[in-house]
Amino acid sequence: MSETLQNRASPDAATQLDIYRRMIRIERNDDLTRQQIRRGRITAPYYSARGQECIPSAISVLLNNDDKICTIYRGIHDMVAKDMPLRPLWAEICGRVDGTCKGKGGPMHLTHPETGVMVTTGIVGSSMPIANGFGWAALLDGTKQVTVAYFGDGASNIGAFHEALNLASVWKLPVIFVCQNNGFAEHTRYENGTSVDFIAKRAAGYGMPGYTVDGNDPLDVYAHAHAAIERARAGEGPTLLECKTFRFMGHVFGDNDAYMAKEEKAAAIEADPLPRFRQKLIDDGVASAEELDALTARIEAEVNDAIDYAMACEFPSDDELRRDVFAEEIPA
Amino acid sequence: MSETLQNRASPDAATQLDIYRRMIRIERNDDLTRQQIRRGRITAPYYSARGQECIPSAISVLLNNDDKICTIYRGIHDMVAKDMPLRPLWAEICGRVDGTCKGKGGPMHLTHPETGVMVTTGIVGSSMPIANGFGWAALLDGTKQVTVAYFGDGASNIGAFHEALNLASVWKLPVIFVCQNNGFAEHTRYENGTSVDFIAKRAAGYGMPGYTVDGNDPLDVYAHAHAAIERARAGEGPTLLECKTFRFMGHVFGDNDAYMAKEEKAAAIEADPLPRFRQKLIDDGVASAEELDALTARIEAEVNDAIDYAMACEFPSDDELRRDVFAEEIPA
Amino acid sequence: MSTDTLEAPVVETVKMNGLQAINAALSEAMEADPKVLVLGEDIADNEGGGVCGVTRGLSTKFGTSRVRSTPISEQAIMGAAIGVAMAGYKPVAEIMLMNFTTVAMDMIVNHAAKLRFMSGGQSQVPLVIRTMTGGGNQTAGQHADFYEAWFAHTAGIKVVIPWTPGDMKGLYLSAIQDPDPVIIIESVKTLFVPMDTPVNQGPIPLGKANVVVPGSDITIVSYGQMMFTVMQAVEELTAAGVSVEVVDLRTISPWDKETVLASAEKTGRLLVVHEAGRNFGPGAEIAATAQEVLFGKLKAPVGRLGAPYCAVPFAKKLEDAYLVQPPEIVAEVKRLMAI
Amino acid sequence: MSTDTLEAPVVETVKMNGLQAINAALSEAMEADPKVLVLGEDIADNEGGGVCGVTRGLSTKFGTSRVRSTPISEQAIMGAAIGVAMAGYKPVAEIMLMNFTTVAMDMIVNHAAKLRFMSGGQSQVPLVIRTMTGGGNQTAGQHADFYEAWFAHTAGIKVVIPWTPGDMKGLYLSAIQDPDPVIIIESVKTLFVPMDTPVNQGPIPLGKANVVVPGSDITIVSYGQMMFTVMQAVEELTAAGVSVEVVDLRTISPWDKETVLASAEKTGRLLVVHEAGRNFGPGAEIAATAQEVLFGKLKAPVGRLGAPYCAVPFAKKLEDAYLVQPPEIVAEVKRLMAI
Ligand SMILES: Cc1ncc(C[n+]2csc(CCOP(=O)(O)OP(=O)(O)O)c2C)c(N)n1
Ligand SMILES: Cc1ncc(C[n+]2csc(CCOP(=O)(O)OP(=O)(O)O)c2C)c(N)n1
Ligand SMILES: [Mg+2]
Ligand SMILES: [Mg+2]
Repeated sequence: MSETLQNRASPDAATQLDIYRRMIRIERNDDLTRQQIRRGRITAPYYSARGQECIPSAISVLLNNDDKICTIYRGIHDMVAKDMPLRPLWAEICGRVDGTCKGKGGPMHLTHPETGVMVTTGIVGSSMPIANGFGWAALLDGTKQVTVAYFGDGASNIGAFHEALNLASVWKLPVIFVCQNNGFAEHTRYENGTSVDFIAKRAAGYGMPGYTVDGNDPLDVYAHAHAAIERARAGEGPTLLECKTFRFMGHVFGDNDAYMAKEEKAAAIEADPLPRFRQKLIDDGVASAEELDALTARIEAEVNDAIDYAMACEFPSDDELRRDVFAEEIPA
Repeated sequence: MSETLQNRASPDAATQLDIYRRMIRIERNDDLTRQQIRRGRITAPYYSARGQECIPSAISVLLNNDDKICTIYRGIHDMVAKDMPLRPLWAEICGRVDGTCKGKGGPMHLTHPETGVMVTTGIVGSSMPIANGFGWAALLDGTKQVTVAYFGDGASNIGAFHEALNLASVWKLPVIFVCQNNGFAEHTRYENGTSVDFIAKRAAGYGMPGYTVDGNDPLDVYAHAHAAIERARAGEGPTLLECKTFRFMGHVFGDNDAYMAKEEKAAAIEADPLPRFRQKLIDDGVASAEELDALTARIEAEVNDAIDYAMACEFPSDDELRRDVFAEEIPA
Repeated sequence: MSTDTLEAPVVETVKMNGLQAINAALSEAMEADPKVLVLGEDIADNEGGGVCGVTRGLSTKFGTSRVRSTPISEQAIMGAAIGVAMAGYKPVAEIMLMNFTTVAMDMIVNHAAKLRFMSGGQSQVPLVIRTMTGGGNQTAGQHADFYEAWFAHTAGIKVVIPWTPGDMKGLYLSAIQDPDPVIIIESVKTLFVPMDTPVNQGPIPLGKANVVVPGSDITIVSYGQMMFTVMQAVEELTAAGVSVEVVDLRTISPWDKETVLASAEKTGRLLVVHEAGRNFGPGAEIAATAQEVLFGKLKAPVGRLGAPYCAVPFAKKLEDAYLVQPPEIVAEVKRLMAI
Repeated sequence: MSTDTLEAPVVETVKMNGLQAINAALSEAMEADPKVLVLGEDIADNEGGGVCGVTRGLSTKFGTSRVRSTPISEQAIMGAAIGVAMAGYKPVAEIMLMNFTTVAMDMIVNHAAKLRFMSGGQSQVPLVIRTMTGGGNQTAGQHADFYEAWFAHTAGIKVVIPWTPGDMKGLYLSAIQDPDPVIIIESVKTLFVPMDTPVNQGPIPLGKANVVVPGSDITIVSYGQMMFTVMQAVEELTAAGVSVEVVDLRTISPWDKETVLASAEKTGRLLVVHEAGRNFGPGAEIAATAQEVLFGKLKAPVGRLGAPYCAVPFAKKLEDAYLVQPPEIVAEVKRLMAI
């Protein structure tokens, strides 16, 4: 488990509710995305993060709007947790000109600087070196902004991870490296690709703190993210957080999971963090079942509105191929 | 310092003498190389390893002829320690057709499979991923062959290092990763590029043993190399050895060392491992001063013979540009 | 469509797609030669036998020491493949998609392609790099590029882009036994489209183009999945009375100058069509060579069609506009023929 | 040689080499714009101010937070440069030698060049990549390649290869203020050869070629250190009574079609000479474009001279044979002119 965190911050009731709100927003958005794909209304590769909601939700409540994230193809949950508006998000997934990327990037390259969603990459590991650049900018600007680099367990075995963590540590950059360890890299089990039992242990090789976190426990993620973000804002440098979780829907939509043991998956789904956290909020009197149901309904309405909006948007004109290649439009 | 080695093997008198022989062979070859460059008889970038003789010498006495090494631009000492014949080596440095690479590769790409010198790369870090391939071949062939991948301290910060060590560990490859930590990467001090105090600590991130070794002490290098090679031959997998040393002649021939403190360099040269080891051999009665002088004379004669041989060789014909691109010669 | 050159006798065929063809090639090669190895991400059966199933069954049949799944470490994959090849094996190393070759370019370009030359012939790297790419599935900017021009410009590595399943099998059989590095770029479309394939397709020599359709008015040179588009255009052109000779290049480097130039000289017109970008693309080399060798012998300038100067877009509508379509080919042919 | 286009008035010049010119450009740019940053291996003064001293003095003058030495981590260098550029800075990131761009190709190609397009214009990457290369110093197979063709084929990044110190300064000043990624490839020779350079050389627009010598019999297009070789050949040709028009391309992508084609149309003959490999090289695009636009207007096929298909060899004798030499250019010109 590498290091154990000393003084653990814990979220107050309002913050816990905010974490839950983000988790539900992710879950509803994911569920309805898969529904739209099944209905053939969206045609695009989709990498569901169902099961991983806790991680970006408990982190995002600690981030300001101008804090930044760099994420990956499996990153829509990270964006939704960062409160990226759903209408332009959906318009993009639907390849419409009103999409955040005018339909040019699609789900794997969603970008929305206004909410701090700076880069979404389809290349394993590449969110990390770029996140360092935003960290450097924060130092130059003298702000207390932090940047979160999200990546997977498999990505911890590629060169970009190593170079990025080393540079971030030498330069004391305000970057938090968040590994969402769901136990699989496409179809490869963690231990068949990774030489260390806990990715967090690698932090020691970069002289930075590293923690293995229960990625399905919002309070554990919150406590560790709080420490990492404080450290970054204080100018003390980066932290590596390994958040252990599970992806319920396999690697990509349509994945038949042949490579994983049925029981393993069943057990994970059995331990679904969402209903568990919901029950905790009710038990602790943070919110009533009715209030939470109302919240869910509101969010579902928001997602459906975004879908309807997106489906009604125009497709981009072919001239878009000549735009945004360079600042100056390429002549026809 | 990361781990400390438990049972340390120590070389017998004959082996100590053999280590010394290789060190002197490296030192004489290096000295005469720089002399030839000063005299304008060789024109090529030259990366002297003066000061690093101990490392490959104490390792090579533990290697069989068919064990392999993959090294770097600063690697002639590794080859000389592996007993690569000097005539083809010099012919290559002189760009002659009788050179080991027909004059096509030069000092940065010297290759000599008969003595196990498989690859010499000019790209920082690239000796490591390729070394894994030879390790895999040894497993497939069922031999007990090992491969040593030599690299520098600066190379421990590049992606190839990370990917290679992770794969070697997951596949339990018979590869020994030997970092010759001379404290500088070109003009950059260790601590300005490297985020961890001891590179050997990174081994823990790959689930392999890692040791920081006194690279200027033949007995310390021998003990650790012995353990690593035994482990590899026993099929238990790779080891990372960080051998701390110093390069007396700067990065490349002509380097004015402006970036290092004069005292630092003076102190290192003061502690030159060669005379120290020579004195130890005499004190321990392993050999007399006369015997060691005679050895040095024999080696110097061997180097001079190689130089004369090389200078007398022909230059390659221009047709060589069409040869060895592919197995089949490219038509004129 | 038969994959044999015109002279060859018509042979018995079966319906097979690219996945099956490559799987058969790898299986036969491993069966016949114990030195043949396969490595890459998710390629063993425990990991599903490859993301598309190309390598399915191989690890079960030949063992996981010869068919190894790897971490997501393309530099380590290529490095291991290079080393094991230098040690006498014949590895087939998969880089899942062509855009991911960008993280392994040092190993491919500075090492695999150069070690034989830099070592004066002492080192041999009989390596096959498998990779896949191609537009049409809305995978957007980082998953569909054709970068064969980079590798064709790099001395020491051969570049193959098969179109039909039969060619895939035949070219793989040759590439695996080739003593030098070969990168085979698989077109996504071909992997899933069943086509008539010769029963027990044997090796097809590298560097030989295939005259798929004989014609007399104009020569169209293309390769990979773009051949599907070309064939559609040719149907329309034939109907319009234009006699098109279609040459499937198959090997991009070294390319079959003899066949291409002979055809262009015969028809007097040449159009090169590829999915790769038009600017500084593979078509430029073919056009530059043709204008030199056939100076004064061509009735029209050599035409080139390729992707516009931008990244591969996501929206289906944009992706369709990005990819060369049959009408563009028809129009370009008519322009070159001044009809 | 003046670096101004012919129309421009003759200006006062000083002797300066490439190192001094680039250093002056970086210094002036950093002075004028606090957003300009420099990063790379060994570039700060504590590390000697760059392996060749190009960045000497900058960290002392502007501080190590704006002028940062980095670990040997090209992916991390490019990543940091891309991120900081997206955050509104104007980084000049050094990749010491062109062969080392191979370890950063993902960052350059999949990210720097594509982020603006993939984000629908939300992301901007005003980044300059500095790198150096070129044969002539026996650095052999992994330290001297010209791979500009790769980047010219990649949409979204501009490619500049200056020859004279004056052009280096002027093109750097423009590239640093350009809103998009630009890779500037410095020729080793130019860095050390003092040449007449306009006093206070200002920005020179990207994408504009320079007619260095006017002529009427044939046009030679070249760039970078190969221009030295071309100028030697031109002397000889002039002495032999051949009137050569010499065009220094300066920007490879986007390249100055107007100037090149106008010159070729005027002289009726075109020869492209570069140090990069001839096969699938930059010359192919120029030749392919010329044969199309000037079909029937050229007196001879477009000629191309470039490196042979092999790695850069070590032995001086072989390196000389590998690099295009003046006699080859003279012979090719005479061949094209049939004299
Ligand atoms: C450099 C590179 N290699 C391979 C791939 C193909 N690929 C896409 S996702 C993936 C698995 C990544 O696993 P992990 O990092 O654990 O993230 P997860 O998908 O589990 O969230 C792979 C191999 C890629 N996109 N980039
Ligand atoms: C990928 C790459 N980047 C940069 C260089 C330039 N370079 C050559 S040697 C060197 C320093 C390497 O330092 P280290 O690894 O400590 O080895 P040493 O030279 O000290 O033996 C650098 C940066 C290179 N050859 N390859
Ligand atoms: Mg995973
Ligand atoms: Mg060093």
